[in-house]
Amino acid sequence: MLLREVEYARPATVDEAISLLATYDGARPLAGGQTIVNVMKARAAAPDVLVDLADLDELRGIGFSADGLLEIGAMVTYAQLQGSSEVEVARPILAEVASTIADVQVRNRGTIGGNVCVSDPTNHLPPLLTTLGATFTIRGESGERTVSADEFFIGVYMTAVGEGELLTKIGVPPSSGAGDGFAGLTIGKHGTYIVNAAATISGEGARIALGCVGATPVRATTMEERLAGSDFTEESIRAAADGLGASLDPPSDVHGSADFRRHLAEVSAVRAVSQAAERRKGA
Amino acid sequence: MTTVTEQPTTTLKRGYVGQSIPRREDKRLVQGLGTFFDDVRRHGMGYVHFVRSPYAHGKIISIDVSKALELDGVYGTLTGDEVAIHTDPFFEMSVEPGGNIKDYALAVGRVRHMGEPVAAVCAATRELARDAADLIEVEYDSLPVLVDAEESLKDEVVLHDEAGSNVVWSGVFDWGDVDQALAEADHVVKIDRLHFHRFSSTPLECAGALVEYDKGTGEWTLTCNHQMPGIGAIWMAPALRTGIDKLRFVTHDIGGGFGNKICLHPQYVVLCLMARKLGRPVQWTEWRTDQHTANAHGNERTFLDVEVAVKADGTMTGFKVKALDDCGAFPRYEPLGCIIWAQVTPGLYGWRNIRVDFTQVCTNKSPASPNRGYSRMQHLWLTERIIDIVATELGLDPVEVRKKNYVKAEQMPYETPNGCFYDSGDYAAALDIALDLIDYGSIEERRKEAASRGKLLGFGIGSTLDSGTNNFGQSTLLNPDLQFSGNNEAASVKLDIFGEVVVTLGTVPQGQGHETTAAQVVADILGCPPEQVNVRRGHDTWFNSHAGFSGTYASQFAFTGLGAVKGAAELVREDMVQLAAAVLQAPVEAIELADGFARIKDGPEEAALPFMALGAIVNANNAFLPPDFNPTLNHRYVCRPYFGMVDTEKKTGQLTLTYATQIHAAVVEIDPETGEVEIIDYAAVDDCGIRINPQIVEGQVHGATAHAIGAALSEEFVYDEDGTLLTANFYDYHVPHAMDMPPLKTGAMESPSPVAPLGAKGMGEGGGGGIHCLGAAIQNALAAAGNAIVYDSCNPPHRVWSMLQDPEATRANVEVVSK
Amino acid sequence: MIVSGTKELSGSRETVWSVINEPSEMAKLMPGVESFEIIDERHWSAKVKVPLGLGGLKMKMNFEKLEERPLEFASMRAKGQGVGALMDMTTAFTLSESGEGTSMAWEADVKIAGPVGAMGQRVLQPIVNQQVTQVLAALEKRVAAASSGSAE
Amino acid sequence: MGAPARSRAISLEVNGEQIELEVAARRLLVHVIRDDLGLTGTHVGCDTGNCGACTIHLDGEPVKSCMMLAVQADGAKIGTIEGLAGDGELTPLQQAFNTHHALQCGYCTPGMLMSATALLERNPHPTEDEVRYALQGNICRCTGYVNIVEAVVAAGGGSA
Repeated sequence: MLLREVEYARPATVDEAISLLATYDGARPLAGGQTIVNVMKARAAAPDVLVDLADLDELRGIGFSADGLLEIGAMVTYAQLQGSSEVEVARPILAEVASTIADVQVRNRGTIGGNVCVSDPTNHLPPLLTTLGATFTIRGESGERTVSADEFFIGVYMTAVGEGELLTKIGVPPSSGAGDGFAGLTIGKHGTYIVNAAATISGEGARIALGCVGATPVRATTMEERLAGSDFTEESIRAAADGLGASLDPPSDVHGSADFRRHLAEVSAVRAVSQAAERRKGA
Repeated sequence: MTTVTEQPTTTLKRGYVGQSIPRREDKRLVQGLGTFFDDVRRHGMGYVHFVRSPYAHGKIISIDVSKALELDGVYGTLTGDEVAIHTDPFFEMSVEPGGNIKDYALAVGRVRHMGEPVAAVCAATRELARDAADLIEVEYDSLPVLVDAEESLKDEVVLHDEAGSNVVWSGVFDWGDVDQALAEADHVVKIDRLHFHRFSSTPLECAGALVEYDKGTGEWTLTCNHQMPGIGAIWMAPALRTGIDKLRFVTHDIGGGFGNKICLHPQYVVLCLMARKLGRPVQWTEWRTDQHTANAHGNERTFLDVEVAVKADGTMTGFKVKALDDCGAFPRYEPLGCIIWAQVTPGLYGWRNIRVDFTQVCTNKSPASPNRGYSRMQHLWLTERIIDIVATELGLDPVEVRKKNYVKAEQMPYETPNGCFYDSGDYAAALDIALDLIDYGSIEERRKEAASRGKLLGFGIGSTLDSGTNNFGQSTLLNPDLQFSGNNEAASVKLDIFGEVVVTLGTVPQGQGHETTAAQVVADILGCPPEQVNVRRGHDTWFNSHAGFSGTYASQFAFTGLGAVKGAAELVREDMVQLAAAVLQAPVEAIELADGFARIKDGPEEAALPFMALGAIVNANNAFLPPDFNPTLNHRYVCRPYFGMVDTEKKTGQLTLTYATQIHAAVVEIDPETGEVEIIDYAAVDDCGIRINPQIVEGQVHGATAHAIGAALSEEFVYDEDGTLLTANFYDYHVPHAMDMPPLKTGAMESPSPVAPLGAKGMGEGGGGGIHCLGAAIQNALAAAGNAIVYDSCNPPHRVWSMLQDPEATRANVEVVSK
Repeated sequence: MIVSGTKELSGSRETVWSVINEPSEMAKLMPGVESFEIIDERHWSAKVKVPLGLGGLKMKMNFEKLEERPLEFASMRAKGQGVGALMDMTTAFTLSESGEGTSMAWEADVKIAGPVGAMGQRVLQPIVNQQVTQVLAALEKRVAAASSGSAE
Repeated sequence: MGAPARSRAISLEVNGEQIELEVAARRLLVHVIRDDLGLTGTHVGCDTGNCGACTIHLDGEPVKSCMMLAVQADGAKIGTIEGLAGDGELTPLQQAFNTHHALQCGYCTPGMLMSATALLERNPHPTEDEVRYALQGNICRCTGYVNIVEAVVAAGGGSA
């Protein structure tokens, strides 16, 4: 509950923030703080300098790029995602999933950027953004680069955002007739996930990613291949998921053994794909 | 031949009693104006932080506090070595071997559970205290860890060398003739193993205290949240080598207790030593992770080799069982849990032949402590599991088998095989109310409909008793040398100079609404509106009326707490009547107290004295009263319920006084793919005799039900093999929130207690109804998918899923031998 | 928790042995080592900050060499203590010739205790795997460099 | 550009009153509210941000004050439980908590009221499901939520 000493800075611009992150050893960005403050309370991991992004309005916008990509600033909160008309039009699954993250208070502070940068294997957004084909724009002193989800998520609490860099925005392709689904098992309603799965079905086929079964979202590529040209009946989806669990090496913990997680991965994938297929039909 | 003890009772005129008067505590609490211990500040006070063991079991090689002391703003430290010099080990209640255990306020030489306090440091701010704690270097040598009670029993590793064994207490309770019952049974149902898991009520406010030491008088004042200061002082004073009145416990508002705030004496002793050593007030606030890892877990209990005697018609005549209780690293309040369950030996059932071979052991886990439904809940879970397993195995209807075996209304008062008296109740009628509430008639139809959606629907009943008011004499069934028997509680009532009625309680409420219900009782007795009665908040052992075991625990406020209030109010009433008679020059019989006046019944309007006049006469204007007439309007009353002595040979006696009934019924749906259990219908029926304030009673029912639902579906303290608690916070130890809790339907009956002063029975603890009925409902749902037997009291998705995967593994636990 | 694996290294057994058996060399391979001190032949200690995205996890580590059979087998025990966490790890390496290079079989038994251990249990295994991957990648580089260095 | 520092002068508007103070960067907002400002109605019930006893309004929205550093609140408007009832006149919601017996020990109550007040501002007539959704971040260990939900629905004019 009581934090170690830490230094705090509150830059007014993104460039200042990057400069601070690059200058000070052990500096970390502070977004909504709904994970990092908790971790600091336990004195588990401890940044030496916090660079608060609160004043960077540039990171708080939701809009569209010239080519129609939904662009979400890293400091956009879950509550903003829930209430955004742009998200509603372009990719409603984002609002739907955001509305189940933790609780009202956390959704008022927690940000999309924080969620992905923490890269906790139980977080909601990493697998979802993986299936949505999201892109991540990272800015550093030497410029800006944009990476895919596969490149972005490196490990537990590790992402492509290096020292002295900042995630500035996330790009999400609009639905364009695709159907999206999300399913899994949580500890209590809207609690931490034990296993989750995200699925997107479009003209290009199915994209499926699993959460909580590895350090980073795991793509169910075999299942995706089997679903190519599928009619997405329940039987065909179940058949495609067969063996998915066995291909995984999930962790065991107090909420479920590795075996239970393997099983849940199949169940969640089937449910997410079914939901996505249903929605695509309805779209 | 024992007879039911008749308590002296007078008929209470029911006016305010029986009404759902909104609580008077609320006005301050809804404005954030309550005073909890952490809200209190003192000039110059220091904050205490504990250094805690990361090991579950280890030798302490060295403790180096020097770096902590060098830090600016650090006032001082305390280690186990100093504690061992300045205090004596806490009093142990057990006979040997458990009685030989040496339990100090800080670990001395050895740590026995993760999170055990090893040293304490005091500093100018909370943050600094933790910084300093991080600088204290402790070197440990790890020792083999015991996290399994059955392993503990082998004594290959012994936690307490001075005891020489991990067994705290063991003994056999044998009532009736279970061997004969089994021999004469048509079916014997055998169950190898059932496990009642570890959890606790986790009150939202953690423990803590502000402790001040008066060097001149040697007195300590503890502004704290201890819920049973009586017992706290009994533990602490001898350990601190001081008199019991040198410890003044003060509580204001307490953020929930549920029994979990009874065993705070080790931490409080550290604070007392620290305050004395540093000569300044010291304050400690426990954090949630600390509460989970090192404060108060409910008793974990494994039931082995159960055998149940069943007649061809479904009548059960007895059972035997080996109970193995795991109390964690230190006994503290134990081994009382080895006997408290016996208050409800037969559960609600009429079986007369019961043998329980009870053993309690230590393990490298957090110490146990009383927890809502203390020790009875575990045993009631066993009886309910027996009923449902027998029903499943013999194809009996769970409703019919209960009605057949329940103690009948016409048998009340009913003497149990171990000499307790069930005072009143109609279990079958209460069950019918519960069944109505969940529309029992439609279960099969709903089951089909759920199946069409791929869900398994199940229905279950939990029938329990909440036994109210402890007879501490039952401790002598564990240790005949203990000088404990009976119980008592105190209260005082006075009429002040301006006509206000002032009440102080010996009890220590933590949300039970004592200020409100006590005012209702007093208002009825004195004939005034409850608003005229000021029940003082909180407790102060110096100024409140106080008795030996004062506190709020054991569902006893309705009996002893309100009994004391009633007694004191009646004494004041007598004074008032006599005074009014003298002043109004009327016979005593002609005086009535009503609407805040003492007046002559049917007399002229002016023949009335407002309470203010009575108060003023006695307190300020009494010279005219004759010398031999001295009404004080100021009385203390100690309510001592009569129990009689227990029989330590036969292990029988009246262990408690009132028995409130709870019948819970639930309908659940299981998602067979994930093991998730969803409660779709839930009813709780409570019969606690006269309800002083029905709304408060209903609130207690809701709360006890929520605790049981949490325990049944998610709350579990799980340790790994190294003794690390894996559910040390509210992420992994999931308590139900508003979306998890189903809407609850409640029903009530009133079977007045013939023994209690107000006909009201203690009822706050409930009996863990949700744990029993949800386990039964899960088993009922699983019947269609392999017929698994529910063997654990906690069934989160992973456990339900494994029962679905391998029902045979659970069925191998059960065997029926039919003749 | 036991993690194990086999790593093929493109260097001779002598080269690999010299790297893994030299504390100061090993220290360079471990992520987040802030300072390093050799106490005696069998004991050394290090201050590390396990780098995680949220900030470093600081630990003081004490190492003890348990057993060694040159060019073939080495085992050691590492005990680390940080705030609220305690790590106890026993590792063993077995080297064998594998064509031109060396095959290294390794096994580590890692125990993490304390409140942080409790909090982090679900991410512990992946984090340990991440650390191991980093150490092995660094080892591979180091052995390659040492081999090319010796060839010059 | 301000260099990183271990403490910072911040200004807050707390229950309508402007306050300036210097706080260490590491201090949690809840501790500053309780210990420095003496507003002890905001409680601490856990150390992991789960229980919601520390819920306050930050610029009108409910947030958990134990999941924020005080320095992060610089320039913000803060509302605490003490600010709900002006002059001791209970709000209809506070009154409903009393009428419906929505509290027992009262420890979670301030946080619960702050969450529910924010809900009623957004949605004056919530349904039972909406109330449960809005209160999911507030743990109560006494009431089973039954009467809390009932009280909030009733304060919105409905019946649960």
